[in-house]
Amino acid sequence: QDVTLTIESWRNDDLTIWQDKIIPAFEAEHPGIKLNFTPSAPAEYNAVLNSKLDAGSAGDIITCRPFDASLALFEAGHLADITDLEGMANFSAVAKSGWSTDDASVQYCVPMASVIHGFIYNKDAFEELGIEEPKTEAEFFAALDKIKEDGSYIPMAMGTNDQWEAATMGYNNIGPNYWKGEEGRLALLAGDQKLTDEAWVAPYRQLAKWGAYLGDGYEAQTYPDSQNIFTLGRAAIYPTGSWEISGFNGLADFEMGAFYPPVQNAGDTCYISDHTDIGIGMNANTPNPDAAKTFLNWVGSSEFATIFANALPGFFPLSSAPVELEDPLAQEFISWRGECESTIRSTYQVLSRGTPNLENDTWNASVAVIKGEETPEDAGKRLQEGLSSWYEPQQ
Amino acid sequence: MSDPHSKPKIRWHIIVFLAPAVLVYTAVMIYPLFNTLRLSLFSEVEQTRVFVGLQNFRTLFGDAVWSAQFWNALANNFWFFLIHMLVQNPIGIALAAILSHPKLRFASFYRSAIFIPTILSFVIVGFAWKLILSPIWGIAPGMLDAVGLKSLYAPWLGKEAYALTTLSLVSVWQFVGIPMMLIYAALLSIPDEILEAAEVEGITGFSAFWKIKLPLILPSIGIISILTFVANFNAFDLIYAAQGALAGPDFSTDILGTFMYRTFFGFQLQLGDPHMGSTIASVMFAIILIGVCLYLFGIQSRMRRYQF
Amino acid sequence: MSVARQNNFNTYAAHGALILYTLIALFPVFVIVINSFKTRKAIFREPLALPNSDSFSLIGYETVLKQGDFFLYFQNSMIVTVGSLFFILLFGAMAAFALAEYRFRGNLIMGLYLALGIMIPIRIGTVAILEMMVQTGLVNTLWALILVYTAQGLPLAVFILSEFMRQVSDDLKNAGRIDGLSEYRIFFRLVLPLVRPAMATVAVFNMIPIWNDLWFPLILAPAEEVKTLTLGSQVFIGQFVTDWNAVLSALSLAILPVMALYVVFSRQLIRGITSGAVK
Amino acid sequence: MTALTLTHIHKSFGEVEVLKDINLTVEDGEFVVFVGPSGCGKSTLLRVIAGLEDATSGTVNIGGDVVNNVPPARRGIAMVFQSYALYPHLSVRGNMALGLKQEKQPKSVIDERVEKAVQMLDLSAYVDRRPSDLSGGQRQRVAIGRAIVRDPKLFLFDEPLSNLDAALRMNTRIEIAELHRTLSASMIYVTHDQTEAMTLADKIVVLRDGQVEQVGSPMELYNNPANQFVAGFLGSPSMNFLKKAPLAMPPNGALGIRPEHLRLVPNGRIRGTVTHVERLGGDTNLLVSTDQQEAVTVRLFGQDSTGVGEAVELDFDDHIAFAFDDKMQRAAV
Amino acid sequence: MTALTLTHIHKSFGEVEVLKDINLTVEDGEFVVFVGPSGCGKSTLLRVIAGLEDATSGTVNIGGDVVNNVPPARRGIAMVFQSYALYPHLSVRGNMALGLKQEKQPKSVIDERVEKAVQMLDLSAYVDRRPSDLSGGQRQRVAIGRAIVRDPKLFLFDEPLSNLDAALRMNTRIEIAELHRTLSASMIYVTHDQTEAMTLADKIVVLRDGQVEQVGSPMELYNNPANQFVAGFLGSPSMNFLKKAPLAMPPNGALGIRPEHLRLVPNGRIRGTVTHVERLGGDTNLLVSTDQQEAVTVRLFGQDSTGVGEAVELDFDDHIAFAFDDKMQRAAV
Ligand SMILES: Nc1ncnc2c1ncn2[C@@H]1O[C@H](COP(=O)(O)OP(=O)(O)OP(=O)(O)O)[C@@H](O)[C@H]1O
Ligand SMILES: Nc1ncnc2c1ncn2[C@@H]1O[C@H](COP(=O)(O)OP(=O)(O)OP(=O)(O)O)[C@@H](O)[C@H]1O
Ligand SMILES: [Mg+2]
Ligand SMILES: [Mg+2]
Repeated sequence: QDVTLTIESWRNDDLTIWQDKIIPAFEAEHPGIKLNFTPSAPAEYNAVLNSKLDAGSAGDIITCRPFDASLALFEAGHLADITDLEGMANFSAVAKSGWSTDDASVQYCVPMASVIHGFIYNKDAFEELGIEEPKTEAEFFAALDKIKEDGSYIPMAMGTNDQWEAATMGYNNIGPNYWKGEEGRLALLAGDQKLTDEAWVAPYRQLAKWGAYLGDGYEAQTYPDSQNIFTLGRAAIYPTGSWEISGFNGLADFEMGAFYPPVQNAGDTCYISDHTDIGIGMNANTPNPDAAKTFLNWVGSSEFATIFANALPGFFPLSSAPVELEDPLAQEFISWRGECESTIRSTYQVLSRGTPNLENDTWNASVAVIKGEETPEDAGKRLQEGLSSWYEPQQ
Repeated sequence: MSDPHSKPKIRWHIIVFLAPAVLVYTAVMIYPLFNTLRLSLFSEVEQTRVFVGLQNFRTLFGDAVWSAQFWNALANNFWFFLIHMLVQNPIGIALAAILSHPKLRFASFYRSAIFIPTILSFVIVGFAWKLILSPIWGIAPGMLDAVGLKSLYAPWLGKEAYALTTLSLVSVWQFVGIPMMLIYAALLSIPDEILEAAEVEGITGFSAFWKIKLPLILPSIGIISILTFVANFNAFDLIYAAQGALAGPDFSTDILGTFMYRTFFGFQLQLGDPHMGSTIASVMFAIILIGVCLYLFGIQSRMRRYQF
Repeated sequence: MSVARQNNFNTYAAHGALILYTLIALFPVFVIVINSFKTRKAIFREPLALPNSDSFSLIGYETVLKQGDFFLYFQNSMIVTVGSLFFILLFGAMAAFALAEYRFRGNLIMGLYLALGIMIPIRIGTVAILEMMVQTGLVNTLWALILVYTAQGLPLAVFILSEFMRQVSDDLKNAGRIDGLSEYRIFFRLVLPLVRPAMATVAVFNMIPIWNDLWFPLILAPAEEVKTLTLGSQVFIGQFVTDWNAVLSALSLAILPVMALYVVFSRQLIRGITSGAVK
Repeated sequence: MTALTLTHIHKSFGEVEVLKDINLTVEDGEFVVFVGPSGCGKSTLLRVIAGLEDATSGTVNIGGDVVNNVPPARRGIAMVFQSYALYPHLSVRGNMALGLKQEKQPKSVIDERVEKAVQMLDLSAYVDRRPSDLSGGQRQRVAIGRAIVRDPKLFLFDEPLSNLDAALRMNTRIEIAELHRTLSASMIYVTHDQTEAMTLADKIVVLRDGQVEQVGSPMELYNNPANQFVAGFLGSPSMNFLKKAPLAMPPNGALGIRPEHLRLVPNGRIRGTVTHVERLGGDTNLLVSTDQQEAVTVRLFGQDSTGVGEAVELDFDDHIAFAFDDKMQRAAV
Repeated sequence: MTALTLTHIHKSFGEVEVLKDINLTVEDGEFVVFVGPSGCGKSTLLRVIAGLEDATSGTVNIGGDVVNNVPPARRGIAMVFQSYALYPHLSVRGNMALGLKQEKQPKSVIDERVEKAVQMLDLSAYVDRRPSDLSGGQRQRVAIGRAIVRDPKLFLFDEPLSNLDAALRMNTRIEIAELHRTLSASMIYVTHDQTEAMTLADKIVVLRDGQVEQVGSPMELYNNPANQFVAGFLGSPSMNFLKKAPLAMPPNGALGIRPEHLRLVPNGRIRGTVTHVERLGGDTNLLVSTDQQEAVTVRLFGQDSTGVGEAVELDFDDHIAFAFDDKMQRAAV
């Protein structure tokens, strides 16, 4: 008797990859277990999943958002404790941090992938204009100025309509260089630093300068608009994350390169956001716990890591097992792990638990700063006020 | 009305006629709704649900963060409603007035075409208008350019000052067919003889509209207004489809529906809070109920329905 | 055309205004449909141009049709929409008849109770609905959707239909009673056929939100074999958000069936509306 | 045997008492007409008899059985409605046959009865048409046919002719009278057209405000009305009531004289001036304003040359004038 | 001066020719009534005069001016509709004043004219009521008032009384006649009630199938109809037409005898049996089936005791019988 495991996910972009590569590979190895990948749109995933879990109709396997969203599910008893899963041994503590309880004692999702932030650029354009990959802030803005002056390319493709672009690809992309990655993030968590500190306001100050380099009407530009502008070759630089790689490879007919967020001064240590983004766990109420565990163990294996990483260049496996990547752009991104210090997005762990929600506020503040509607200082102050209103270590 | 049997007998057929609708409606709509609204009196503390009375309402109105969002959404919602009242309904009435002209040719074609946006889904409408208004794709700026008004163009959906108005107008575009149809029906029900009597007295064209037709369709306009009110204060989909659950930019398009949705189901890193969510839902329900009652007892009862 | 009565200028003005508004109404649909037949480059270069031999491309449709089983989705949507409409009309008409025809204690209260649903979005009851569907084992069946849509459509249906039912001649019903027809036969054989236009009105007004709904299919029936067309195309929109060929094709494919259904019903709709229901 | 007996029928709609203590007997084969002003309860009474409304109190006895709790279909009645109330989706034949099918009559019986009614009403050319394809008069005949096939003990008609035009109305009136003679069934007929009432009825029941004012044969009511209401209600042009009559009268009473009983005579007791003349060809009505400032109508047979403004003198035979007292009841002259 | 002259009026709706070459003159102050069977084009003709329809060809001349291209409001006419067509949202006063306001008359003129009409029609108690709060007869008076205030050269009435009940109809009929006398304006009145036609008209225009059959004063038409159609159309009960008459007649012709001209006499030339008796109180109609199997109606004044089934003998004066030839035209007896 076959059991069928249903997988809940927001990764509807990955539907074909699951159907064509991952599922056949698993099913070939584990006869008797069938997989059914049922993604929903990212924006609705949380609402849909919560409803289904509350009602008991959710699938056996659940793709986990990092940190609080999943923690809440675990605490509500929806995600099974899988601390003892053998495959768990393949992951580092940092990798696991996205899906363990605050005291790290219990693990409820297998880390699956992380994404690295950075900037993708149009190599042809850079060559045409004679620009080098910028290493420092100054070079970065010099490059932008040059592109702007030339006028044949929009310097940077980003819009503020969807809001999260500004926060995720802007603030959290360049921010770690200022708050020194994990050091600053943990200090903020502990209440030792405040969002009004220079380390946290400085990235806003950078963002405030970006507005001038974005395309006309960027205020109404959506994320897909940005993607299209860049892949149609109309923009030179695209602040982004590694997850775009697989999509862009098919769309862009020019060569792409990538650079990590420029540091303040030459020689500074660079910090990158290597964000634990996707985990995968087990519905506590699944009728097929054994099959589910079998599957999760397989997700922890290096075999899965290889399939996944190459099927989706840009989603980097978190397992400690070494993985050979074929895509040059993906190789570029992952190579930064050696050069720079890694951290995760500052707002994801713990800080977005209360009301007002720091993540939402950060979106909002990043947009406001880019548009020049709020000064970086005011933004910092507003966020700090919001955070301290409910987060005890900051009070 | 007619009871062929004797008084004390139970009229089973009434029960049979009502039962399916009442059962389905109660089980699948009313029970879940009230079950949900009930949540507004509870809160979750340490993974358990505890009764907190009106505490959630106090939070909603008392807590600065919550109340600011609430009043913002409410104010936006009123603006949304106002635009519908000021733009959608007059346009609907005007179109209906033109269409109801007895000798107009192609009337049925116009009628069907104008109703088409109403049958489209929010996903399509939101997406299509985002594309058209997008500065990137350039249809709207291009068209304005063609008539020499390029300077009027702005990335409306991205500007706080315009976004809500723009979306309201998109919504107007989508739904203008409904008031048009209802008014059209009302206009057709005005007897020809009354209009001819007016014509003999020299009341034609615009004065016929102002002096005869409009007063006679006032009750229909009243009903349309209240339907618009209910629909607008329940609205959610279009804003969500066009601007996402955060109703950007900077919550400038946030209306009660999106606020409730975001709170109830959570969003991105924000966790869903069914208790606060149903608190907002309860308030929405109250607002709509008050509006409907005001209409029913304040306006409807004073308005005459004319029997022709 | 009447000389003494009609003013040509007015006629032209009327047509002018209507044509203008018709263009506004159809423009977005037009833009989506024409661009779905163009290459990606052409979509961006000349969004308003009709596809020509150069820019014509069906790549979007190929992508969309290759993915997912659009025919199945369409069939599911059809079943759900038609099924829900059937129950809305049947149950709604029955209840409306009871309210319009019989005087009994609680008639008014019952009418108000049934109208309550017009005022609250059913969506906030999602969790409770889902729980119920889980308990009854209806999740991931089309029945779950049909039930929800039926409940959702009933209030307005009862409201509109009871207005109409009041207009059906008492004499006719009484003639039936004297001929020995049961109340049920009177309802089904005499009254229902006479309110057919009203039923069409209710059908159109309910059909649109049901066909276009995304939320309940997502929550109650997301499984592949019961996916509706709207949900199916939404997944595409998410999946190909950068692939505008596919997105526009998916949108076009989602628009066309509703338009077809609308054309089928529109005549009845007009008759229903203009026979004076919602005066 | 009596076809119908109503005993102490009361009917209220909520607070409003629409029928007040109605007692009435209809004999077998009798043609009874209910007349009365609009809203007096004629239709309601008919519906109570049919079982379409329940009486608030009182008993309805049809053909010897109390039928208060019997549904309309089993009361042995048939009803013809003002609006015809034909089933729009059925052919003429289907309309007639439905009630019989419902009673589970064998097909042969149904066919035979329908055929007979079709013959009787001269509808054979139309049996397969829908009601919407028939003229008003034809529809009315179908409605009557639908009643006939049920072979009822009692026919109930509610203003069956009021939707027909004048000429058709007269023909159909005569047809109904013939039908009554042929079928010799009991019939109750509601109308507010007094020509119909006078010409059809064996017995007229005059209702006012839910009460029976008088019951009797047409000529009885015409020649001997019980009160001023009945006197004024029947007859066209209606009876003249003089407050200031040339006769001894009850205080505050009125003297009733039918227009056709006034004669133009020299030295008549009533003097006046003609204010209006209506020449109908076959007869002529003079409106006369008396010297006492009362308006009276004089009906003259044939054509008359009296013109407006002429002074006339009128007289009448005392024995055909009616006196009414201040309570509008008949009084001795 | 003539109030209205119609010359060669034709009117077609698409293929259907509804009015065929109508020529007609209405003199100043004349009361003209259009009668004819339903669908003969009466309303259409009235609407052509009003300017609510355009004639396909022909000229409409009102008060000396050709008004074919003049909008209704400036033709100097006023129209009263069958359904009254009052503005439901306006009070009685508002209904009357609206047309004047539209003409931008000064307020004092409006008030004065409305006041006068209100007085004339005895509506003062109701000026502030809405039409829905008025009875049928009052509504009709308001509709007339609305016409009066416009002070038109020509009043047009389209079946203004057909929605009223019998008693009210008679009263309002008389009121309209008085109004005509008072205002001495020209009036055109459409009806299919021949009593109205006979009593109101100075001149009756009988229409059939869009053509004028005869024009003349009521008594002219009654006593001297041009053809069988007019003869049969006027008079109630309508004229008897005998194919087998006891007189020399045109081949295939008919002899027309009015019911009131038939007398019950011994040894009458027509023998028959009474098949039905209608006793109306003031007069009695006998339906007689002659020995030649023709049905004739006999109208007797007063009450008569002849019963159904009795054999009767009838006779008439030859000089008041009409002969019609096979084309239904009058012929010499
Ligand atoms: N269903 C009802 N509910 C309340 N009142 C009613 C109802 N039916 C009739 N009535 C009232 O009862 C009274 C008598 O009505 P009914 O229809 O019997 O009058 P009618 O004599 O038939 O009048 P008409 O000649 O106008 O037909 C009227 O005042 C009417 O308003
Ligand atoms: N707008 C129209 N379009 C087509 N045919 C019409 C129109 N108006 C009237 N007719 C036709 O013209 C003919 C005359 O109609 P009209 O209304 O003048 O008759 P009428 O004499 O007033 O009848 P009634 O006594 O029934 O009112 C009818 O056959 C009618 O069907
Ligand atoms: Mg009645
Ligand atoms: Mg007419």
